[in-house]
Amino acid sequence: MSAIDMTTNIESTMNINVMYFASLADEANCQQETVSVQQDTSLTELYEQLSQKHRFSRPQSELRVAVNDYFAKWTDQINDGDSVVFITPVAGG
Amino acid sequence: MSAIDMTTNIESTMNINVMYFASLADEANCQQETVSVQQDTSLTELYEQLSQKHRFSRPQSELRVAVNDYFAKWTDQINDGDSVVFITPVAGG
Amino acid sequence: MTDNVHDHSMSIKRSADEAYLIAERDGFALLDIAIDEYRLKSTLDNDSCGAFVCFEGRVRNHNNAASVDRLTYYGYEDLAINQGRAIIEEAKKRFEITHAIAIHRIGALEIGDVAVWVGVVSAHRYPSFDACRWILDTIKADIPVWKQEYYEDDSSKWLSNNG
Amino acid sequence: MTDNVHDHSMSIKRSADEAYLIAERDGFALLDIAIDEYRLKSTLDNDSCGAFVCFEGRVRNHNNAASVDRLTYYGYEDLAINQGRAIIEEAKKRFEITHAIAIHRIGALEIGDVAVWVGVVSAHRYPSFDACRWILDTIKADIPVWKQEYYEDDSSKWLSNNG
Repeated sequence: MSAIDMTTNIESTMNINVMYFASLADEANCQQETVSVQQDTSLTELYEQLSQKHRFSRPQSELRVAVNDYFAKWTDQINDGDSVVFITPVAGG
Repeated sequence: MSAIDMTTNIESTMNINVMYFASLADEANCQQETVSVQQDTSLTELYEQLSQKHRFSRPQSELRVAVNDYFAKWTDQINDGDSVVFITPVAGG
Repeated sequence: MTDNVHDHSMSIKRSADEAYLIAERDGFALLDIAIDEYRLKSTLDNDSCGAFVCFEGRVRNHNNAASVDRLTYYGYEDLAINQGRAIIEEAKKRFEITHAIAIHRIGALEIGDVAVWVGVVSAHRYPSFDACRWILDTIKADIPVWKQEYYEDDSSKWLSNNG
Repeated sequence: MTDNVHDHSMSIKRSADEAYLIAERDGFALLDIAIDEYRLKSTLDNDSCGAFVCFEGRVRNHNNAASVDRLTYYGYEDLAINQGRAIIEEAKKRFEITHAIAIHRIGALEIGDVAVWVGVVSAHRYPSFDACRWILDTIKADIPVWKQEYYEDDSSKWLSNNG
């Protein structure tokens, strides 16, 4: 069972708001979505699941991740209600 | 006889226009003067003579020299009608 | 690919005045209209500062061999502001500077438009040069802004600062 | 010491318009009124340039421990223009830049006034930073401009950039 699917046990899941930018927004074909994942899902697992769903072309190794509008480590825990953004290589300046 | 004095033999002298800036203008108490010196007077000799006349406090070693509005070497020759400026340490910027 | 998946990153949520206030207070903001350098510069006036250095990054008419028509910058505003604040704080620790401000523009830009502006003031000159360069490099490395170039044949591509 | 021994070095022989034209053509001039940065900057606009770096040297309210009231810059205009032209030419050889312009102001300046302005444009960012700094350092080392600081007690002294 994919962790993205809604489960019947509400206690064991958390809702994560995922925003997409740049090529990930193109590939996901949306700006944001709220996904329900199992408690203790890691950021790495979250990206893997969403990558399968949207067929993202970039491996996680090329990305950074932000949680609640701050850069985070891939090993940081996420919690119900958190906002997560996967950051493709930036191109400012 | 000082080379700055007018000599009777007009063939053997040259007129040099000397402009003064910054502390040298204070010490010379003028902006410029035309001095008549012997042919083949070097820039070093010219500064030495003017330094005696005006009691300049800076030794030649602290100065640069410009001839006809370009920096010159102390060993460069000067000619009748040349304009010479002794350049104290600059302080722009 | 539809345009609207990028709408949220082509404009800022705040007003331009709010963005300038944030830039003045925290040192960094995104803006979605032309950058007013004189407004930014005036916030850096300081009688104790003998040096002001600024950098403007402008849209070039070429990139590598290709002829660029226009480009669009996209930004993740809230992360950009948080990360920008951290960059300016770090710059003030690393360099003997009095103040620094930077703004990055997002949205559709034309050739010659200023995409990023960085200004630094300090008592002496070298810290302003060093800090301005470091802030710019760090913005390019860390601020979540993306860029798509459009070429004469109407093709476009996503660019990246690190290869 | 009378003021008039410095009259010839407190103002330029040319008009301000001529000075700007010389700066635009040769890259350097002296000016005896407030520097119009926007005028200088506009002469550097170039669609092939992604980078613009500028430096402004402003009169500080202090130097070392002393409180500075105002200062006066004196210049040897014709040598300054010739030497400035050589500096800008050399900068264009040393760095991958498209153009550079610098102006040094002379005469009586107040705290906060811009004494020197250097602007550089290039395709990429580092050459503009490097060239701007090098031009400024070389102006400070080689351009015949002198400066007298006036302190609160009305005393003054001649300053030097190298000790």
